Amino acid sequence: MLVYLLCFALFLTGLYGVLAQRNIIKIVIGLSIMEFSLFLFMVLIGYVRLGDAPILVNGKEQTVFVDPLPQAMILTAIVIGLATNAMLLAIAIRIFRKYGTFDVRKINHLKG
Amino acid sequence: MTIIVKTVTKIIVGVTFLYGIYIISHGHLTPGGGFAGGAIIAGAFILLVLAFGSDVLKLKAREEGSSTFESLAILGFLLLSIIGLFIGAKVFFYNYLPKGTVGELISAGVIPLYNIVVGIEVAAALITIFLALVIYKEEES
Amino acid sequence: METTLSIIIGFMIIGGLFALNAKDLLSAVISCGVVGYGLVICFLLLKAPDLAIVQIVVETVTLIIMIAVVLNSSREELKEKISLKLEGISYINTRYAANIAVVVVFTLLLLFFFGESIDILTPFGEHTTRMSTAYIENAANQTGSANLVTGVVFDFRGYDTLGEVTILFTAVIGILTILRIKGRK
Amino acid sequence: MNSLIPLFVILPLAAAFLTPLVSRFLGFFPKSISLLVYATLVILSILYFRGFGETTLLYKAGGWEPVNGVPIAIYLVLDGFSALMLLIINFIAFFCTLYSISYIKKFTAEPNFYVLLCLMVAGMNGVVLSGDLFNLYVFLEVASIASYALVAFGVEKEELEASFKYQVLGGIASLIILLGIGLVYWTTSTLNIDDVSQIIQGYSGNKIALFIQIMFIVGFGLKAAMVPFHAWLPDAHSSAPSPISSMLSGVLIKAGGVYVLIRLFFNMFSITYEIALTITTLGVLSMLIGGILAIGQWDYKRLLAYSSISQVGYISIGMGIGMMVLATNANRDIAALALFGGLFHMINHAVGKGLLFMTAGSVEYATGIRDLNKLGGLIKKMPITSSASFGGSMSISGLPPFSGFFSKLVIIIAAIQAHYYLVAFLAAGMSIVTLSYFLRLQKNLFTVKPKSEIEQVKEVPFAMSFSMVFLGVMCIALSLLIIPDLREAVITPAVNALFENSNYPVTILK
Repeated sequence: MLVYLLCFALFLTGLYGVLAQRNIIKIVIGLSIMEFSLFLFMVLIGYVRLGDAPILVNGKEQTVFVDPLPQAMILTAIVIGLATNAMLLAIAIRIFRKYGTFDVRKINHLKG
Repeated sequence: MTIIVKTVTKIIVGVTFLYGIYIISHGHLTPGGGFAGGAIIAGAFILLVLAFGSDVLKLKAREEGSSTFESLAILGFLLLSIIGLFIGAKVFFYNYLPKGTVGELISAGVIPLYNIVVGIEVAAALITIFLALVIYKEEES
Repeated sequence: METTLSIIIGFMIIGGLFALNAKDLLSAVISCGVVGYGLVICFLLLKAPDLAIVQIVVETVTLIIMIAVVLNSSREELKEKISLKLEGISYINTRYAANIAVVVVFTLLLLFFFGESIDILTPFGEHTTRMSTAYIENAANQTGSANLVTGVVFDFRGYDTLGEVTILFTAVIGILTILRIKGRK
Repeated sequence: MNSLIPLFVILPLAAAFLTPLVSRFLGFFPKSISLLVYATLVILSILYFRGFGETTLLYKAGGWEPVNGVPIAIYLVLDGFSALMLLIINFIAFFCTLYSISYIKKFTAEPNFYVLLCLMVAGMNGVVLSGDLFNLYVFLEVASIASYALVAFGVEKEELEASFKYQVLGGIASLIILLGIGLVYWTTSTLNIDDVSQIIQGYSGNKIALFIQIMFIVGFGLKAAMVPFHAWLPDAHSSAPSPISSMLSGVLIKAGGVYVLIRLFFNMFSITYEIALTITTLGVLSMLIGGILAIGQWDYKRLLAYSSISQVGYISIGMGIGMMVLATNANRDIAALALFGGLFHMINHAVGKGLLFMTAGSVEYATGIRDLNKLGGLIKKMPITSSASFGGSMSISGLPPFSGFFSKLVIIIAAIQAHYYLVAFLAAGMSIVTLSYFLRLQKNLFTVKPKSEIEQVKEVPFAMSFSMVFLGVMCIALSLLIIPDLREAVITPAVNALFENSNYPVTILK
């Protein structure tokens, strides 16, 4: 169970980054770290001790496989994460051109 | 970039491209598939841009070309899944081609086709994203 | 196995903390990349080669894009402290404190429920399958794909994959929209 | 009908994928195809009500039958509740597109606008139809990412900042939802909503079910902008182009937040009193704080955005009271009444708030001003806009001939019947507060003497005024839904689909 605890610790590290940092790039980094921890979490769930990678090889006896479903889900989630990161970076570079800074405190024109 | 980088890039890019195509076409047999292969092809292209500098290549035209490719590929994906509505069990995402023998290159029905389409889509998408960020810098400053 | 994994995740946490506290944005981005590559090793240890390949390539591309963004803009880092000094008087930074409090509350919540329900959750490595039993037993015969993950991604859950490529398409259109020079005529 | 279910996702997606290719040659293609798609989908969802009022339709994507009673692939589920949501989504989307034809001419890159709107609608339709947790997450992300890009469509300082804020909070919400889905998979090893519900009922005493529920409340509460999680909404909804604000406020926060909460808590988890109380408390808080903050706003669209928070509170109160009554095993009729009120208010708010954001867009289109202090006297210059705005405001604040009155009345009656007098009192009180800030809005917009800057103002083009007039008429016409016959046909199937004796589980495992 220690692995799961460490995985949650990674998640919280990312959450701390997103909430406490004031730099746009660091907020993006925090979100990526949260994503990483969740990918790891899902794959950890699907692991079966002494299991094989879920790929059939000719001439090999049927063995225990790890669960392929979380892997398929994470394959999807990695690409979603890439898309969100790219969108955030596009906004970030646009904000930098407009304001000349990455500091969230200095670009606070809206209140609410 | 220096001449060494350019020469090495010329050699490596071809190999990387081939590797990407290999990963895509063997997606249903070995680890990898459309996503990994497409990203590798995009990586090869990004290497090219980084080594030869962005001003040599006609980036604006390339960006439009890659986004067209992307639309075509994703339409192909949708079309492949819609064909299932008319053949066989007549459901969305039905695997309507013959399955073949497990472990051969031409097997698994539509899955290799999906892999190819997704590979093109991912490669085109990543190239477009990269180029859009590069071109943006050029025009602003 | 568990020890190796724990050590790698420990390094990932250290890398993440360093990334969040680095003075220089470039080193922050690179240490974030280190966390991503650590994830690749974890995937390999957990018998997920498909994910390892995708993650290593995607991580590289993201890293290149992030470094490009940072190099094109600024590498300056701005610190926030718990107490501010304005005109000689020191304030407590309420927003920072509130955000830290949220993180602490979330931590306690997570730990509490983890401790309460530890007997129901299956321990590491003893996962029992329910939905994926069918995938493991006869996916290869039904989909014809030797790689079970590909079989699941493109056949059993092909509809998810449609959503996924749609997200990539959306992101590309969105980025092309956001990076227009002029928004209004 | 059964084989037509995937069309709800295929058609908007196909329109979105075709547009970038075709729009280079045919300039009119994007608008016409989007209008065509939404009209078709509205007709399809009406067909469901005419033919299959009470049945649950199931579509097995890929044609995979359950193995040993365990569903192994993604199933799409269409029952009364999903059909109601589909009708609202595509109806509002149709009028937003019609409205945008004139409105969006001020912006560059018009085709991208229609593409993103189509993708957003496809994502919401996917969320509503999905019977699988991870699939739901994927389509929620499609809708969210499209909306992030649409909020930043104007690429000015404020829009970019609002979009960034929205993306960060939306990203946290998505990740927390993913954590919840991971926990569900850890506990049950399955993802199908119905299969999960059968297993998780056995764990209902255990803390893990409670924890998953908390994760989902936080995640979807962020998407629905309930009060402790509302920080992004006023910025995002007021910075977006006006038709998009209509979509975001009218539909997205409901399809992506409230719908999923209702669906999961009624059809997946076993209802507990604590969770029901939490949801009602969040609803009351949203209603109070959103309404009070709206009083202080002098920006037309920000006022409407805060009002959205308040009205989402009403919907969650209806849902929460229904859950509380079911959890305490009291009269089921009261629970049905409360849910009916909540869903009815959801429809009214979608139409009314969609209309109000459109009028805000019209005022901005004609005058270029959003500050209420600088406006005035528009009733002579823009008669259609001002009457539409009046209708929308009165419907939201709940004046008798308009539909909002009946839905709020039903919620309050249900609260009284269930003996939650405080909730009923607060709901009635907030209705007056709502009326006060909308009356101030009307006064500032239309009756005060016109300022010099806006003397040359003309009424907006036909496409914009037509959508406003149609939605304004709907604001009154929707009150017909209180008549028992119509209610039986439209809302009762949705309410029945949510109760545990519904056929939601039964059909899947056959």
